Amino acid sequence: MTRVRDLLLRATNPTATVFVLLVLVFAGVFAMNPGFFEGPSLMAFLKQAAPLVILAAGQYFVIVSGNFDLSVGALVGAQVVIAARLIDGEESRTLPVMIVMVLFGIGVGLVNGLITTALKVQSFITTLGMLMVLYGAIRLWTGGAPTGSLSESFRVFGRMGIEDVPVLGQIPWALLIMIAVGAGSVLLMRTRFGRILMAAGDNERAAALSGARVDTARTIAFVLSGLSATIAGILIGGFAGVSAQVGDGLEFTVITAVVLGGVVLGGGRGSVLAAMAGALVIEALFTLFNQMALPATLRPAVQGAIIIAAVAYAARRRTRPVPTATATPS
Amino acid sequence: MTQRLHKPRLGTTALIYLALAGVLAAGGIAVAVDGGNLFATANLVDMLTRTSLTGFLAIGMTLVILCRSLDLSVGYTAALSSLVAATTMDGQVANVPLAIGAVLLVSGLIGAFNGAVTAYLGVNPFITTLGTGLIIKGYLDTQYKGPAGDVPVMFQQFGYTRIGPVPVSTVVMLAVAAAAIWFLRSTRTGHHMYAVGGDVDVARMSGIRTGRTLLAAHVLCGMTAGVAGLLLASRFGTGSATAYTSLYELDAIAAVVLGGTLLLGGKGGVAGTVAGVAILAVLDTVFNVLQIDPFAKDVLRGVVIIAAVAIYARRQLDRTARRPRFAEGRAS
Amino acid sequence: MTEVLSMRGIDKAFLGVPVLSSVDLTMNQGEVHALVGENGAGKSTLMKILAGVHTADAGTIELGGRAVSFTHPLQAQHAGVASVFQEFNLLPELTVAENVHLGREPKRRGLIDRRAMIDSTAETLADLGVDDLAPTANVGRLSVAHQQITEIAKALSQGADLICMDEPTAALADAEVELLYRLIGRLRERGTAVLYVSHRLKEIFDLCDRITVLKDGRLVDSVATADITPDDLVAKMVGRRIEAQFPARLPGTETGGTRLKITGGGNDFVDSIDLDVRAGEIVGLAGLQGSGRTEIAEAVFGIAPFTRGTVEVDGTPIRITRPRKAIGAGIALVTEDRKAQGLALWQSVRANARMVLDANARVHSRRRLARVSGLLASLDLVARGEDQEVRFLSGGNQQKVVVAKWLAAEPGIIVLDEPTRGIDVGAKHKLYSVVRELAAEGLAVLLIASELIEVIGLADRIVVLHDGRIAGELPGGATEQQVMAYATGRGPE
Amino acid sequence: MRTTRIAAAAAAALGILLATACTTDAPTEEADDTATETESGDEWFVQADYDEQLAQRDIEPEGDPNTPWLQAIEPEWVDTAAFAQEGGDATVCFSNASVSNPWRVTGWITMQQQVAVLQESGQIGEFRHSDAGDDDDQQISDIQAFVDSGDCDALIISPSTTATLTPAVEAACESGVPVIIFDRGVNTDCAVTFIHPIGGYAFGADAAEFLVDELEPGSTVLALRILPGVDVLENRWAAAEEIFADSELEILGNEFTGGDAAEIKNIVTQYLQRGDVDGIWMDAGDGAVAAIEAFEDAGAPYPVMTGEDELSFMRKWQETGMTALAPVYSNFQWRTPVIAATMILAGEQVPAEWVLPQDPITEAERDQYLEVNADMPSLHYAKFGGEDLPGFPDAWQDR
Repeated sequence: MTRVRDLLLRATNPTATVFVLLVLVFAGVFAMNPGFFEGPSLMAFLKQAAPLVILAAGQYFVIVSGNFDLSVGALVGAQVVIAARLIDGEESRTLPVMIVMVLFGIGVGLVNGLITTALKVQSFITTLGMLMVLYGAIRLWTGGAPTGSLSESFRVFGRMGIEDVPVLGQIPWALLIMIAVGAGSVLLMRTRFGRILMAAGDNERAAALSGARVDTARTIAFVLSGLSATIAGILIGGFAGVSAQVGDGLEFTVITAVVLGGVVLGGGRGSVLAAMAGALVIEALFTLFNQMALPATLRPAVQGAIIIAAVAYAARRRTRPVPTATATPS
Repeated sequence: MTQRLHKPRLGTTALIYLALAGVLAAGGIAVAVDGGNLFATANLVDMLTRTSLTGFLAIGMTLVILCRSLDLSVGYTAALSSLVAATTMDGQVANVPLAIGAVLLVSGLIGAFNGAVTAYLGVNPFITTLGTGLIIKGYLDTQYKGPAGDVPVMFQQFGYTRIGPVPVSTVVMLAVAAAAIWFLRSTRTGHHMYAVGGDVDVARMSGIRTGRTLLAAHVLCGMTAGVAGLLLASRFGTGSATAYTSLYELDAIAAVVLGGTLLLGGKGGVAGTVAGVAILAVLDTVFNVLQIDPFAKDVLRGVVIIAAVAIYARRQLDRTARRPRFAEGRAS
Repeated sequence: MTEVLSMRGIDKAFLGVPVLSSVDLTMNQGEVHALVGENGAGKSTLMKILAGVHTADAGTIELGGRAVSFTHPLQAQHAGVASVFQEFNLLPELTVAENVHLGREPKRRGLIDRRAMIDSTAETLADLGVDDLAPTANVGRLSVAHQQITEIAKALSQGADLICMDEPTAALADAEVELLYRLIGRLRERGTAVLYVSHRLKEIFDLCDRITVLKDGRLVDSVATADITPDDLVAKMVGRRIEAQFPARLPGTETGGTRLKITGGGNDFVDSIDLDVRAGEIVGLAGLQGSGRTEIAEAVFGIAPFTRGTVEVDGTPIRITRPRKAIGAGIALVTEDRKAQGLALWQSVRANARMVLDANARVHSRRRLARVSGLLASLDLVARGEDQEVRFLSGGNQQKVVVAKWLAAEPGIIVLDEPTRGIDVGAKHKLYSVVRELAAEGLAVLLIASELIEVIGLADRIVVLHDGRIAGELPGGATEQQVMAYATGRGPE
Repeated sequence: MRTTRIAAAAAAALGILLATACTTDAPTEEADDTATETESGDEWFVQADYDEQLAQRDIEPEGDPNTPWLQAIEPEWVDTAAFAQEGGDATVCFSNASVSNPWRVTGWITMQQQVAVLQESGQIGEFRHSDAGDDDDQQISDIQAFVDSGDCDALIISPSTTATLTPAVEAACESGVPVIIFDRGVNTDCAVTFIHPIGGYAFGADAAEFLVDELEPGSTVLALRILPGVDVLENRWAAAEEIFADSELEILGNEFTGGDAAEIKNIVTQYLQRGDVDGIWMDAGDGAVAAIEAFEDAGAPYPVMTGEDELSFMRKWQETGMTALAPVYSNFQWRTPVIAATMILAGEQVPAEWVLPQDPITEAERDQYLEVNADMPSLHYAKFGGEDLPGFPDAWQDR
């Protein structure tokens, strides 16, 4: 009896929903085009999905601790433009510039985190402001359109891979980086830091009274988000080169992905693995649209409807809270 | 018993109008140093004109934010409304009332959808309205390949006519703002919005139908977005599907929080929002007059918004302290 | 006199634990009726059933002769029962008048009639004899007493014939209590019945016409105030056999050196606190609600630190300004409200039990982590597994998780604030033995409980607080009368 | 609810009431019916315009081929004596739609360099500009602000969207200031001159015809587009559709990419995974390199491709030796409006519709253009036409 209930509970649990959804979307893709699951095309899909998955991991840390990060799209764009301008095609500059990018990503995350925690500005506003600042500042710096170019070695991570692998063809570096980031994130959530982050998002007061440095943990979450945007920037820049529109609107896509993964806005609930799966669902959905030859203009509408439906489904058990007080005597 | 009623809320609102005066003064000086005059009629007209569009959107946004909700779909609603208006009017003056009715109906329904999904399905408003925005975008992109419809010259006056230096659209915006202030003060539904945003449990325990109140706020927010769409149509002379690319929703949210309304709901008001809108408009005009790089404007806006909210947050902190039994100095 | 309320044969059980059995309560118009009993006697539950917060399992409720049954507080309100709970149902950003009329604003031609709202609030306030509260004042800036008055005015404006007040004086200063007295007098004159839940004997005898005494969920007596003396009343409230309930001091428990010493401690809420707790000793902190018990715990733990005086831990003076510092100094605090302050409800048992270790590098160690499972087992935790989210646990098991999370850090000093609130009898007994074991292990235990019998049954020494100061100290096993004498400010008996 | 409705109704009523009584910035005459007719439909294809543009490609423009920004195709000269001014301190105002893409950034630099030359020579005094950030409403305000200030002796407008700016432009014309429109047009001919290259149909047709010529019948073509709803871009696709319809090419799909390289590479990769793609048609060159890389990464043979005269594409084209064409939406048109302004203020005749040449860059010309622009950044445009300006090349390099 309990076993049946357990199974039911697990299948309808928001975290599990995303994996069911993933299977469904992939089944749809398979039905349209069985060739999609051949090694090379699957690898290509994962290579292209990797940046969003990595961003989802970064965003997860911020959301699970009870905040938002709307600045990641602008940060990805900024990082690619910074890379192009500073490297300017010189191979020798690749590594130093990457270090600069990492520092910049950390810096942006730190500023987001400190403004949110120390100045008590809601993260929605902090990161919205940061979005505007980054968008404007990077264009001020480059005169409106990206200048310079990326070096070949910079592009290796997003574009190349281990070649001539049997069956799979190429194993993209991006996939390996995604797996590494994913594994790192899962492990990080199992560390003391991860548990504290989760507790802080769930019950800030209980965490603080247990001695947790809630503000520090939340700030680190923003830094991790900044780092994930940096990695995503390196991958996207590597994958496709520089263009003026890189990163536009990514923040909304990635928050959607994380929420689709069953992570609750407001914090304390959801797993990082599911958040990353949410990103895969989104990418797979785009692929499915493409396979179905759904008119390009109609896709946002279908995407919007699916998101609302998925979140409403996940939220259905949380609605209608019993208006009475606690069920325990006092 | 004849004390002024909103005296308690005057504090923050006064601060914002003070800030507006400060921005005007600083802008005036900067422009004067540059050899211009910020308060020349042309510049005043420009400032006032810039308030109307964001103004309409921000008024509705204030209502939903007061209820601790959010609407990220207003830009899309406005774009759709501009098309509904222009295609319904189709160049005929006789169709204007019908078009206004159609716009308010469509935009109200969009708001009702947002409100219902948020209030009754328990979906976070961020997700609801983001999704609604995408749905409208999909419809617009599929249905309209560009500007469509034709707004009769008579209705274009809404966007272009002025009374003295004051554009009609600004007058209407201020009238809607006044109506919203009155609505929040004098109708039960409006008044209950503060309660729903302040503490939904207290509101429920006081017999307020919280779901309906939230729904009403979203409907009104949709309708002000509809009015913004009417203004767009009157200024464009046609309906524009791509108007959503300007991210008006973020401007509106920025104006609302700049105006002192708490993003977490329950505190603030439309008077502050109008000042927030005005501050953004003054900044725009000053930047234009000073020929400052458009990208510098984005940077400064971001900084201004964060700084303003940080200041409000600081003021908010003092309020939460418990009352002391042994105040320092009084005790032995 | 007209009978306004008649409750008969009320039964209520939570999770199978009976809290009320066959309780009767009748009230007349204009009567101020005291509902007394120790914590856990069931008075709050009875009151919440009346207010529609809980629904009775059995029994009947009649209001003004009509049978009613509430499933929601709003139904009770409509039927004329209003409640003033300890946590206020007010919106701080609104004015007094707006709060009083929230949800029922007077209308004129479909619009809110602010004039009428203010006037009727002013009228209600004047009727209550309150002349220093403007209807247009912002509630967030009012004193606690004025907020309470606002609540009462709200109740009256709802047309309540019966107002329940739960410990209304708990958060009030003396002068403010006076005001409440006058207010209740006015209510009586108006014919409004008041159900008054309080621990303070003085108030009960000052204010109330009748007293209903509950003990262990059963009705003990219902008498006119004139027919009973304070001592008799206390005798009716107490009288459980202590030895049967509480485990004896464990053999080998030795009282060692002073681990916690507070000298002249004070802040905004408490003053002149001199207190020391030695290793192996259980010190009870008794006092009425609002007397400063929790505030001392919070000061020791660095939540609202002492601003005066000194604190020494194991002989070393230390300034504890944050919980982290307290934890680093080996202090643990089991907070009063475990849901708001103790647990991350959506996290697993394991995550919660590890929380203190995870959060503090200074107490974190592999050895301690390895002990967590054993600790949970030794507390007889009943859960489906350590992966179960704590929100699914019963109150008692939740509390065990909270205790485990603190014991995992192996503290030298543990402060327990209302550790048995809202938990079942089995879990209570387990916690009592745990407290004894902790003392035997050499911990200094500071125990706060509003259930006097717990303090008396467990503590080696009892420090009684009154109005933020120490009123007296009693040895363990003192009588409840002795404790109450200090706690109510009457001095030693 | 009722409140807002009443307010809006009142607004409309107020508008009607005040329409005659008050000052107004809007044109008071009836809107030009024929103009609205052509644009208010949902379809972007207008046969007459299409035919005209295709024909214009073969007409020899008047003027010196070395200064293409001064050439004009079949100009109808109009007299501007009414706007003639003494002295050289005229204030020229420019309402820019935005500098939100590299094409506009390049053109804006060129315009500023041209302005510097004219200021140096004393033909222009002050030059003011405003940037609307792609917001139509913002640009209407910008135009109104220029008109209201009364300081502008000439007003140059680069509209953000065609139809939506019509009323504002008409109002500007009525204020008496000579108005110069360039790039995208508006639905009114009240401007003194409207400067533009041949147009979107020609661009799209150049590209489509190239694909039809170079590909075997039955080949597959993928169309990559930036955004829906932008007229100049929609015209490009409308012309291409027209030509593809008469060909035996198979169109696999047309996808919106937002000009984002990553999106482009994604989409192309997906199409390649499903089957061969023999040709790529693009409505603008942004991200063209990413599309080519998708073929490289998938190990597929290079497609026959049309991009734009953006250098990154042209360099990749040269490097790979693929079969390609760079259609041009002449970037040098950014020089023309300021020159036109000085001509108008000097009372010289200008073409009413100043159609600039728009010749695609073929493989034969490619290397020559790349050589000239060797030091330019990759998001620069080959036909930017600023080589003779004094700021060359630094101004375009360090922007």
